[in-house]
Amino acid sequence: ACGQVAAPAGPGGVYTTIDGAKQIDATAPINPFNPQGSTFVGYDAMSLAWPKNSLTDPNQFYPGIAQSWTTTPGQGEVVVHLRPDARWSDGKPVTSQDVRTSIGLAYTQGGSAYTVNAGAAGAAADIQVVDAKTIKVVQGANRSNTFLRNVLSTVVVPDHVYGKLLPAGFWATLTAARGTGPAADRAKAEITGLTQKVITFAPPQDVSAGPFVLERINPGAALLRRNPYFYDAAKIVPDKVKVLNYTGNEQIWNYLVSGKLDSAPFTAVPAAVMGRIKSAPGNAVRRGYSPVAASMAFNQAHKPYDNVHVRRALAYLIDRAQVTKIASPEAGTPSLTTTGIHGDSAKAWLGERLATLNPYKVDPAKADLELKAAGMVKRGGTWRMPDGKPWKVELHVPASFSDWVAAAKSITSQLNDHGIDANVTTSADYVLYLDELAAGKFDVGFWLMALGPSSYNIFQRLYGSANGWSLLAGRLSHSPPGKDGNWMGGPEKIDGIDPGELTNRLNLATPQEQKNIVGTLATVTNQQLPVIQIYDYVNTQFINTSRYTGWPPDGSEALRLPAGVWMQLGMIKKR
Amino acid sequence: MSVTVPQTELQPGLSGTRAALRRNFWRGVARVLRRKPSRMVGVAIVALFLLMAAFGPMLYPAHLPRDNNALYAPPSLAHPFGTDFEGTDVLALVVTGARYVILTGLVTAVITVAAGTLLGLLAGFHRGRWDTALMRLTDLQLTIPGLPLLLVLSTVWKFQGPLAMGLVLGLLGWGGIARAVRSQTLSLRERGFIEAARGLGLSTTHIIGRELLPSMAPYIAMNMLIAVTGAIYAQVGLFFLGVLPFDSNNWGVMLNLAVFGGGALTSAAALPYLLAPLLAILLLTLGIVLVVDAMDEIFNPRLREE
Amino acid sequence: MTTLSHGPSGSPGSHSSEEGDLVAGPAAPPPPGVRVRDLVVVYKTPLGELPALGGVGLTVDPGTITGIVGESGSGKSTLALSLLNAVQPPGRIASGSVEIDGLGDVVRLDGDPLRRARGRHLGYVFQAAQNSLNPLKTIGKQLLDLGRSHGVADLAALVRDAKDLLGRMGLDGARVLDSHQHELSGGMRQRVGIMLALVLNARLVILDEPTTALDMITQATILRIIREIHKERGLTTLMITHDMGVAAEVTDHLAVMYGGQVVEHGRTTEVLGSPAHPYTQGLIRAIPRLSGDITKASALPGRPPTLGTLPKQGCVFQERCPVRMDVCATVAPPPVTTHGRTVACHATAAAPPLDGRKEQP
Amino acid sequence: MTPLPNQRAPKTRAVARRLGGHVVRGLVMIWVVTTISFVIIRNIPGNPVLGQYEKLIEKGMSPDEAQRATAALYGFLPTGTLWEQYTGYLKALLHLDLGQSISTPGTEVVTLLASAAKWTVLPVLGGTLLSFLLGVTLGVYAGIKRSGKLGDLLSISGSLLHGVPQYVIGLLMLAIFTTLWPILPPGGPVDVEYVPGLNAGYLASLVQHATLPVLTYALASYGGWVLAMKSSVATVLGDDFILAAELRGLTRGVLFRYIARNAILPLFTILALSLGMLFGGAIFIERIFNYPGLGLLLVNSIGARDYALMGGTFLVTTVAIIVANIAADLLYTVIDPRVRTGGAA
Amino acid sequence: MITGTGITKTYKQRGDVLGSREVRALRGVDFAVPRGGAVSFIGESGCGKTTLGRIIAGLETHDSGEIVIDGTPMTPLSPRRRRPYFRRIQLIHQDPYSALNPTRTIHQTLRAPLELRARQTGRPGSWIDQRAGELLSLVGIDPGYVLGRYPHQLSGGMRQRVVIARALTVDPEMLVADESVSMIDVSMRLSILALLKDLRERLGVSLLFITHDIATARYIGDAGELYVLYRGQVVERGLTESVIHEPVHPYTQALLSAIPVLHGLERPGRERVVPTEALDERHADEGCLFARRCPFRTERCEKELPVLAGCQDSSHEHACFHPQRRAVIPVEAVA
Ligand SMILES: Nc1ncnc2c1ncn2[C@@H]1O[C@H](COP(=O)(O)OP(=O)(O)OP(=O)(O)O)[C@@H](O)[C@H]1O
Ligand SMILES: Nc1ncnc2c1ncn2[C@@H]1O[C@H](COP(=O)(O)OP(=O)(O)OP(=O)(O)O)[C@@H](O)[C@H]1O
Ligand SMILES: [Mg+2]
Ligand SMILES: [Mg+2]
Repeated sequence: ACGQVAAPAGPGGVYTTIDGAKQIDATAPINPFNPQGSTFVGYDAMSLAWPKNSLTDPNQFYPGIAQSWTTTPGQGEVVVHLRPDARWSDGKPVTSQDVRTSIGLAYTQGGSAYTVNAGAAGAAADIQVVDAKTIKVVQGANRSNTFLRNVLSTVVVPDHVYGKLLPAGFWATLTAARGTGPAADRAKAEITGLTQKVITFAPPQDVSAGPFVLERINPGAALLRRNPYFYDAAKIVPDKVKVLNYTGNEQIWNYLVSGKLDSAPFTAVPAAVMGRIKSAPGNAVRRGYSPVAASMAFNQAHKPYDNVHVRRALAYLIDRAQVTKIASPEAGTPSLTTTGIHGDSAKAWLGERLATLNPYKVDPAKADLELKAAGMVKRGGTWRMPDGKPWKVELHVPASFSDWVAAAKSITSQLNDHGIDANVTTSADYVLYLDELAAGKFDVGFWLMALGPSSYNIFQRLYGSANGWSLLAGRLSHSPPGKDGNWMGGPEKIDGIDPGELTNRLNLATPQEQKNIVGTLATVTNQQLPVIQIYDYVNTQFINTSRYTGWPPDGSEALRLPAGVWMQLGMIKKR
Repeated sequence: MSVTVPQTELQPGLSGTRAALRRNFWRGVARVLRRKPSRMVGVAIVALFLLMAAFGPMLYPAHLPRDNNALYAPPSLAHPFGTDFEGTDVLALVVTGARYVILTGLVTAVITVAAGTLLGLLAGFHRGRWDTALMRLTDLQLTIPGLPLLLVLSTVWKFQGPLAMGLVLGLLGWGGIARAVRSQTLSLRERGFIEAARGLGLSTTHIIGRELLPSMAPYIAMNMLIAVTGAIYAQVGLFFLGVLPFDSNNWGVMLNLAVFGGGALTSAAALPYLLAPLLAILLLTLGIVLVVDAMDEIFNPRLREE
Repeated sequence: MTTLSHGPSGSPGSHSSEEGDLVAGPAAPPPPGVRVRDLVVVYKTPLGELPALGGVGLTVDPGTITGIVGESGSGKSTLALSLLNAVQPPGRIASGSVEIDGLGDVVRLDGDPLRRARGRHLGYVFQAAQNSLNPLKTIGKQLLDLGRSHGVADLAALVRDAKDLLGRMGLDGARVLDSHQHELSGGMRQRVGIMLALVLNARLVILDEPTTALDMITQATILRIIREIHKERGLTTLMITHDMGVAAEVTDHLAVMYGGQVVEHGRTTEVLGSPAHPYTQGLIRAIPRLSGDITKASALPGRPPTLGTLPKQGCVFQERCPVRMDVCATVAPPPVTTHGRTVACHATAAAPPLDGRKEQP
Repeated sequence: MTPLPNQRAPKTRAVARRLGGHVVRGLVMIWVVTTISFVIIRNIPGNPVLGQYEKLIEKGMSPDEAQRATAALYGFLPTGTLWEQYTGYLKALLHLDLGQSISTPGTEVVTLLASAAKWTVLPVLGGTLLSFLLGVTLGVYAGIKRSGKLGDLLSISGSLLHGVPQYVIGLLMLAIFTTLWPILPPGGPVDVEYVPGLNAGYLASLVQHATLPVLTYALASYGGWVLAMKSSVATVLGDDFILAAELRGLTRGVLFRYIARNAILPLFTILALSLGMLFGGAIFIERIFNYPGLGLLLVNSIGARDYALMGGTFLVTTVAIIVANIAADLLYTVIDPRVRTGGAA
Repeated sequence: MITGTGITKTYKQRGDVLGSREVRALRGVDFAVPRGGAVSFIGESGCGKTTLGRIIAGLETHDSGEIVIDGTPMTPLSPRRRRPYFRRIQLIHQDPYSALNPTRTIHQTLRAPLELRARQTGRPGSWIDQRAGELLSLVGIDPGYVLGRYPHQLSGGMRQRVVIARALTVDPEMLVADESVSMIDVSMRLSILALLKDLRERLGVSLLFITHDIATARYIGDAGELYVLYRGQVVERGLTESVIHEPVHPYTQALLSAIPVLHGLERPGRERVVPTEALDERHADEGCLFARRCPFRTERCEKELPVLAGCQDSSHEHACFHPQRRAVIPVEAVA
């Protein structure tokens, strides 16, 4: 746009975007195993396949390096067929050996499918190269229904670059590590000992199987050029991709307002800024499902939040529509209920049952009743604790999340209107916030939840380690409030059911079973309100149609994927 | 031979009562201010902010009213600086937010000046080993980069409220004053009147409190004002960066919410929300600049008269 | 610093120049005379504009050394600066004229002509200890700055002249030119100041308290140098001091200032030997002396005037005067010149004149 | 009393001795600051791994992927008791080894610092020199025309700009030049499309991106220079040698040089000091303009609880200040002849 | 009342780029000031007059030698115990402006030591203001006029009187006047000198008068002793009139020769002595300290250090190998 020198690019042009998941660090190695690594998912970092943003099924994928895959029922074996024409940017073909090496490297990093803990749910037991383009991964005895997802998410790196990182006897060591006894422990140690070596490995240049390959990087941006060997090169339109760095959302807003970005990932945007973005030529918004919700979580070990009536009373007092309007008008919808599930997928999971759940519509009268039921007393227009001591709702949020700050302000204002003394306290940063939250320092704080599509992930946020349930060596245990990060401090059993137990079962359950469990947990959650779900996020992305067309439509399952994947799927066309 | 008393030196004089002195001082101050109208303006501005800090929150209900239908309303008669994200009057936010900011500034200034002056006086007056030790400490304080340290500290230490905030800012800021006061003390020490006081056997407290300090008063007062502004800016800046936890409204929080929450730099809607605290800071700066200009004359009896 | 080969200095005027090399050649113009007429200089103060010089009249004969003595605040420096039309703000010359031979009325000069007159025609020497030299530059560089500012074509010759002058004053010229100000002692700096005032052949030299900050022995040396250089170069010299002794040691003529007025002016020996103005008399009586009856010394009563305390009308000295008359409070005494001696005092005028004749200035 | 050229030889020795003293004191100071910062930094609450995990979740990554991406970080957390960590840190420091970054695992802190320092130096030097030149020039005017309208205007505006915090100026600049009148890029160091090196495109882009940070620096520090220069000029104007020079009939040009040179002398010391200070004080500007210098590095390292990086950034800032102090001191002995040869008279 | 023997003081100048440099300010000075007596120190700039004065007033410590006040040696006493002795000796500073605190009125300035005094002697509070008035009257100024004023509102002479009054608040037995009139206007100088003289006569305080102006020393201490200091050494000492009229040390003679002659009233002395070189601190410490500048030096002078001793043809002591009386001071001109 203004003041910029004309882009020195060919007919395909430069595609400018932002990688929301990382801050660009020009000194980081070009290595996808490095959390800061200078590789960009979907552009020069490829996985076997790309997850669809399904409402309920985590195992739906678009093909990536894997052209297709088959799985036995119960996901005991996954057979992956690689693209016959997949090649690295140096011209070498992508083979099963590359995948095997990548899996080997993944073992050094740990992870759900590739863990040396033989007993862990969903761990792979064997990796077999069937032929140059076919590879089979066998799941261990302790099955998980996310195994396929984990296998297909494998990031593939070239064996001829990374292979040397795996010592000669690596696979034998891996086998040994699956056993028990001192020899196995030694083998385990040997594998985890490789972790750092793999992370810090810095190849001299990018070798990519994706549509692009890294050309240059500086602290402000990374420049990728088209990979001529990419299997679907014909689908890839831009000659170059520029990934801009950012340190705050307001920078993305600025880029968007100046019409510079061809697409941008989800970004919280104030209404007024949205107006300006939309008014920039070519800018458009794509909205889709985003499996995240913001909630207000209670520490039930603190009085009076141990009392469900108090929590319900608060739920009756908060006008979620108003909060959403103030905090996240463009990227949020007020939560209908507190099912623990994002509104969109809740419909899919619960169907009719959703309507039967109490929506906690704003109702001060009911709130008063609930408060009275909890023994709270109202004096001089202000609610107090049952013993007459003052009651102050201290709502904690991290200062860096501006929408949460605004939401919390709005909530406290509403509570103040109803005679409940409330105010917002921020924490300096998110890391600190999490630390203090986990240490049980807060009564009430904001919490991210409803992380779909895996039903386990959804409820793990409510009935996982934050609420005392943890999986140790495949066995579920519960710690009392205040111990081992249990800051929610809810009861272990509610009306005879153990929500942690049920949540854990979601991992292994068949789809039908899952549906039942989800139903139970949603109901319990909505009644017990360990959190009050405030708004469900809407995946609001931005595109600019003045240089390219063919964007995924609203609600597309591809929306949460990087633009590099859209290109692979043949979506982005030259205008 | 008798002492000759020159007749002309005998003039009807005034009696040296304290009240008269004080009256003279204030009359002198008034005269200094009147000499340049800009100084009056400065005093008026500073007084306005002090009043705002003292009584501002009393002008409004404890919980500021909001208008759900006027989020980020543009400036109007009812809302001269518009409204914020919740529909609260921005002017009210500026007025009620002044207390936190100015209180911090004052606390910081008091600590900075008290610590700096005390240590500087001690070092300059006792020289020798005391001096060396204190000056090393001062060097250290001046060497440690302040803002970075504050950033780090803000995560370790919860600055709960303006007092704690002021304490920390004060502890990070006394070095400059200490060094300057020391060198002033060293030079004043050599002045005849300090030496005379020692020769007369006057106590150290008297010498420091009555002879040294008043001579440094303009300097200290000036530093105090500068420390106030410095603290206000540092604090507002930290809130703006979002590294300070907050639990109530103040200018820095407004800046932060306007820029990072409201997109004031990207769209004009939240601009008044951003500009109001910025204007408050500018105005306060102007006021203090103008007052500092008069400070030297106020404290110097020679410049005060006529 | 090397010795000056002279023995004890003689009485004024008794010097003869052994080394005649620096004596102005036959082509050199005669030394200029100075005629100050009704000079009023005012300073702007919070009380309004106050006169530091209240209508000074002074005639300096060419080729003389004239001393101007007076207490602090009597307007000596102001008068000296007026001769160069260089009264510093907040002061200004309100009226009057300063006629200098060869330059005309300097009060009317400004801009480049004024700048050129300074340094070339008028040399000014500052008090010693106050630094009149740029601390960052060597003396030599400052000399070159001076030369360039006045368009001297032959800078080498200028340097040569400077070295000669310094040598004449007992200094190692080359070494001094190569030094910074802080490397020189007070006496040396003062000599450098004199050199810079003279090196462009200025013929009227004004020295403002040239020895105040120096110790006794150095002061004696500098005074002798002033005397000798004055003689050798054929200058008109004005020396300002508050020390009657210093003035007496070197000057031919002496003007006594009080409260912005010249109250007495005449030959030094005469003014000292038979002071006519009560102020001069008091001043001389207040000097403790090395010989004679010490108890004869007595203080002048009252305190020296400042701009604010000067009487608005009448004689400036009236408040301290032992022979005050009624007329003194209302009428300012006009200066009366008798036999080359000017006195401004009603009492003296009324008393039997020192000499029969009277003449108006 | 007499000039002493023979004293110039021992002078270099004396300067060397003085430098030696400074260096020793500086090293002790560095050790103290290192220790203090170590203690503080290691007491910062917050778990970098958990923080990273939740941040990825917030960005929309699935919990499994986030888990995978952060698990590796555990290997980079410091281990051992605080004392062991401390002695280890000091030992490594002696070898100029600042350790490995946690947030960018496997990258040496030194590498990160070097790459960030580059970007801090550019605007700091540019901005400071710009403001110094401008401020000093106008300061001479303000000093000479002290009692005039222009002088008043210059000093009041100087005081105001000096008083207003950097971020206010930065925010206003950003609002004006990238939003209201978008002629400059809103952030970043240089457009990545250009091959780094001495080519026109790269340099132009470099200048474009640096303009706003440099201007903000310049504006924010300009006032200070005006004020300092003004008061320095006022002092020099009071010195007799200026009047003496005027009375010797020196031209206005020479007089101006006399005034300016003498007045600027003390400012050089401040200049050296402020250059050192700016290494740590660039935070606001770098944050506002997304300029990847040391300040931004520090902010990011705190956010990521990257202990090693935080310690490193802190150290660099401190060393810069100490070096600047020494430089200022030595500079003074070099440029001021009065100090150079020792006040003999 | 106070005697000193072998007082030495060496300053180490630090902070110099050239490292430390020693200045031997005093090199073994003996002196005695009798009760009610008047003693003057004269000498060139930098010869150590001020240093000696400050040591005597207890404001500076000396390196070696002994000071005895009223028979009590000071060296064994702790600084605390010394203080009451030295309080009897008050210094009058050279610069009456810096000697008064510009931020305090004269009343405040006088009150502080008087309050202390009242507390020590158990006098009532009303005594303080009364005494302040008395003292001001004693030094010849109108208390009513002066009390409420700040120092800058007074003339130099008045300020110096206030300084003297302040010194008198503690009823000192001795005043040390260090160049006390050099910054005061010519016309007022004498009145201050007269005041000091008068105080000595009326109150019996001893006077130590430090000056470079010998004529004022003569005025103040016509019956007292005169010490001539040169580079930290007493080179000549004797009754004031005797030293002035019959100087034997060439340095004393040079000092006296340098005094300007009031032509018209006086004629210069016949045998005026002009030193051959200016004072240089770096001159060798070997032999007679004045040798380098002395027109009468011999080889012996450059090797041996003469000590202060009496001599047969003079009534006073001197430190010179070639003592000779010379007529150097100006003589009264016959009218
Ligand atoms: N800048 C100024 N502003 C106001 N008044 C001034 C200024 N300079 C001089 N005066 C006044 O003018 C009068 C004459 O001053 P001037 O300096 O000429 O006296 P002087 O005889 O040289 O005194 P001194 O012996 O102290 O140098 C004094 O009363 C002084 O207060
Ligand atoms: N505090 C000090 N530090 C270092 N040297 C000093 C100090 N005080 C005095 N001196 C040196 O000691 C010597 C004697 O100084 P002193 O002040 O006693 O001389 P003085 O006779 O009073 O001189 P003046 O006539 O200039 O006042 C001088 O060379 C001086 O430089
Ligand atoms: Mg003068
Ligand atoms: Mg002295």
